[in-house]
Amino acid sequence: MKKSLFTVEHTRQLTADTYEMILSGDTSAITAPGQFVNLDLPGHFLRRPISICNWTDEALMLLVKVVGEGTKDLVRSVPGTELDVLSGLGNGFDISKSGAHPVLAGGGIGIAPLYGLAQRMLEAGMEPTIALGFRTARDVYYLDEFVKLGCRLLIATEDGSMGTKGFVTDCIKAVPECDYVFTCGPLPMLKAVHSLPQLKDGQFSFEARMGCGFGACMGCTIPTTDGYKRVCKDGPILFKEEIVW
Amino acid sequence: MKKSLFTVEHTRQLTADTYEMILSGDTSAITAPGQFVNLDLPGHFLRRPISICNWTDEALMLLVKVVGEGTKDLVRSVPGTELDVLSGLGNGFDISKSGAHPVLAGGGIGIAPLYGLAQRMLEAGMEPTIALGFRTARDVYYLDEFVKLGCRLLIATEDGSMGTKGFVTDCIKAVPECDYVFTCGPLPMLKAVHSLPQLKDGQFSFEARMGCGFGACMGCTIPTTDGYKRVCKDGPILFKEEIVW
Amino acid sequence: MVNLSVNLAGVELKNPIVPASGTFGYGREYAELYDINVLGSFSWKGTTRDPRLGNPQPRIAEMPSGMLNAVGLQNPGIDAVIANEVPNIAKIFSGPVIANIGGFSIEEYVENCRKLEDVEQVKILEVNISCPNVHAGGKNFGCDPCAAAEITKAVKAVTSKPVFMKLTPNVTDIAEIARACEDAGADGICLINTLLGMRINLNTRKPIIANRTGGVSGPAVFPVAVRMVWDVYEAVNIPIIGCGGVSTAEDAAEMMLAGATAVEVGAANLKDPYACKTIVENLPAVCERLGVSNIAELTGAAHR
Amino acid sequence: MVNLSVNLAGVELKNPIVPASGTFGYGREYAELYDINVLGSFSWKGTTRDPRLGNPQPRIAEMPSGMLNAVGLQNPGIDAVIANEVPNIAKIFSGPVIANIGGFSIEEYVENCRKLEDVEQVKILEVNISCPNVHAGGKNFGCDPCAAAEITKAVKAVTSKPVFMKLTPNVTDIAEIARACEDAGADGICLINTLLGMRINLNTRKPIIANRTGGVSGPAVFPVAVRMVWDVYEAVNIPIIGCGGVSTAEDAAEMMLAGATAVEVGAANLKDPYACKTIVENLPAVCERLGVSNIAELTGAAHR
Repeated sequence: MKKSLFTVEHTRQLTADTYEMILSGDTSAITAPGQFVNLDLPGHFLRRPISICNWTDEALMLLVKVVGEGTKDLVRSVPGTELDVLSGLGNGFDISKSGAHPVLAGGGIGIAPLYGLAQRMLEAGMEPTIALGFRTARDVYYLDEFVKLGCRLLIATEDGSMGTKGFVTDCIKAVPECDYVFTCGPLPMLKAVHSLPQLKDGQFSFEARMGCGFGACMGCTIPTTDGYKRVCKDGPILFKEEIVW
Repeated sequence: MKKSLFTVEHTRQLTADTYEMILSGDTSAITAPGQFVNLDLPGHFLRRPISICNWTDEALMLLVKVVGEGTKDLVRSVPGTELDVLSGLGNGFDISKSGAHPVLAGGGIGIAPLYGLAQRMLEAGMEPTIALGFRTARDVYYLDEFVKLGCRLLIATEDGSMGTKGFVTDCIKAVPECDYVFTCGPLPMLKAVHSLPQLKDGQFSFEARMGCGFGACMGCTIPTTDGYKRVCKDGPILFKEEIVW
Repeated sequence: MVNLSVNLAGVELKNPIVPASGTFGYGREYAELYDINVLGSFSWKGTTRDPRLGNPQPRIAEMPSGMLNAVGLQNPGIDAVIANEVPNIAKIFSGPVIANIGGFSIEEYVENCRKLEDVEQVKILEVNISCPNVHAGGKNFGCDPCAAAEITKAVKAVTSKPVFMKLTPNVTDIAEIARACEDAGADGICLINTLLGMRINLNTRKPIIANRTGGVSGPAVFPVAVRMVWDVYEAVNIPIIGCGGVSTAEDAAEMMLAGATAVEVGAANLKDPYACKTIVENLPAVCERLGVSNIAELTGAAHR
Repeated sequence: MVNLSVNLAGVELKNPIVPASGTFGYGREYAELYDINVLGSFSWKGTTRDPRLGNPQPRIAEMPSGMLNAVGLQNPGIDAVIANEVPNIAKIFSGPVIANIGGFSIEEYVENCRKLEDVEQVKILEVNISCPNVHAGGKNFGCDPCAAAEITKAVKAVTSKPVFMKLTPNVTDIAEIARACEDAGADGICLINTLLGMRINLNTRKPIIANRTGGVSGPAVFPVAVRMVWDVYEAVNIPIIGCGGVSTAEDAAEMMLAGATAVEVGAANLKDPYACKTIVENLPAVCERLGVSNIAELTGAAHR
């Protein structure tokens, strides 16, 4: 983990409530996709944990969903704004654990970390299939970016306005050979993915209300088959067999 | 009183801790020199009351002394910053009450309201004498501006590094014909001026820690010969005979 | 169309927003800024039998997300208020007025309430048994269930108006005090008064406020107020006026979910004189977001 | 050259800055970030006899200038702490350690303290008799002078280490509780623990925190903490560890002026993991500004 200043370089609105933000700064503490950053926002006491979508040596890319005053202020911060950031938090995904053909399943804002994950898998010669779930076509974002990655892409919308009608799990069912998943999204989605009989194993990214984000306050601990774990420090990624619903 | 947004146009450092700020906005609520504005500063719960140095229909000029975090943030606010301002607070000076030759006596940041006051007196055909007191020559500011007004100017510094060695009261003593004073400055100075035997009457500007600035909370009331008065609403200007030390 | 009206012990308020005592004077300063008839009611400045000059300066200090005050119940006294303020209130506000009453003895509380019996506009008596910022330094009637009950009984005996007891939060068990007031006949409870606090000037090495301690108010106390309103709602069956750190319509809704029937807004008025007006204007949108057509449905909803 | 050292009941601290229990774990996470030997001491996470899983999620809520938490004393239990954490602490911190002890019965407090008797690094026992965020919901030993005294006596009987009683602020008269602890033999007082608060989620209409109530901490509680430290300093002659909302070296100095000998820093560590290090680095400049060459001179100076 590193505490340093990042500068807002660019903000782009993707949907009614979703934004892409690029911040420049020292990303050396980031070691794996699926990690998150914790942003100190003026006027808000607690930092805001945001999953890392992608990063380079000098820049950080975030996908931010506006859920409250904090995230609203964040996406409104003008280019040049300096933010105090704790970077490289959490364990992140471990791409060495899956075969060459995992499915990356994301729902809503949960697709953010899958983008950087997919890119690194491709660099590692893997061939991930990407399954993304949204409520409706209006909520769909980052499709072009995922398409550009060039891997197989499956889309599900709850109302069928784009791709498969239903949930991201319905896409995965359509890929019977898939037995390993990397997934991030709302809890009901994680549960549904977890219960897919075809899965041998997988890595699941969890969310929690956090006090500190670096393992000190025990604010975000949850029970696992391996005892209580801190979502912020021992997670946010848990392996299939650890998870207790 | 009016609540409206003002925009910081320009900030100029005058001494180690004193700044000139020009804000653009609706000044229609300002009716007299000696009134003040109450500024809402992000990150500070209470507004910051600042005496009005001068104003036009579209702009407000303030002289700000940095005394704490609030005023520090204020002088640091970059041009373009919008501030929520309560304008036209307090009674202000009444120039109809004095003869044509009053002395305007200011100490430290207390000279701020005297500038706008002097200008209006000159417009009204009066011939004020201005007496300014500082600790040392290094603390002196706004001399050129007062000189440009073209009225008689007396300076006192406690260490004698400029003008009369001593206090602003020593300047006034040097003007035996003066029997009416408009004054603003630290309490000891106001007391000293108040006790000058040559004074028939005068108007004294007071400071206080304020809750609201518009007379609602009774946070700043002080005893006077005319009962308790609110510095923010019944003041900040009190007449000589009202004052209880 | 959302119905914002609420009922406080038989008194109908057009909406639940009430400026809190001590932040609204007797309405004069705010009536110069906007038509205060948009308010559900207002609670006038704590009034005692005799005129009080209040505490020496300074009376105000700042803190993160809040302020401290030790005004010391400065007021012209009940007779002057009835003679000079009540006629003016008649000109600026046509709704029900809440009369906040202070006192330093049971006799004084009784006398003040009796004098208000024939004042038409006063529809509710808010009996302040807390005042952590007066010289008692927080030790007061409001800290003892028996004393709180005694005042309640005594006041109820001399008035036909609904009596709301305003409680101090500086106690171990505020629900116990509220129960004692209810058992003694109180028509409602108002909470919280300010938390007792202190700031010290590093340069002078002395407390900033001349009275040494002051009452803490503002957003900083909001979660403490919500918790105490929740506790009192669980303990009593009479209506609650929730007070403490409310700055927005969302805060007001949260206070109502905790158990408040009406909501007092205090320190927010001092930072923004239009705060109450803005909250009233924003309430319908908040109700629609929460899916209620009748704001009264929010009261205590978090308990169900 | 400013002397920052202070003395807590015979235990020398190189400076008065101590991370507060529950915000610093057992030091591991912070030792990864900086050499925690810059600290005067640290108070480890509240430890009970048996391992505790703590409260269900969510445990955290936000508020203006502060936060609420209801972790529920999650900890591995005293035996595991002695077996696994103490040896690690030996590697990362060479100064005196403050052991924060929780308990749900006098016997448990006694047993925990007895087990620590032979732990070299533990120089002070901080007996937490408050914990407003555990299921007791604020009602606890710390609210009753007799119970507080009883625990103090029982613990003192089984330990040779200085015993500091950590008090809850959710009481009518904290000075009375402090006096009871002093009379029962306490070597010092630590205050304040968190204020009991609640936030409600407007959309779900339920308390945000699963435990319903949580402990309020952060800058929002600072003036309440300063006032209570002031009151306790007036009431007792044993040293005080001041705690509550301290975020800067200036805050620490203010807490000392109110009567604190040492200062615990809590929520600030969670917002900025380097908060304590920064405060220690800034203390000499603050002392010079206040004209003291010996920081201990600040303790209680506002009373003189």
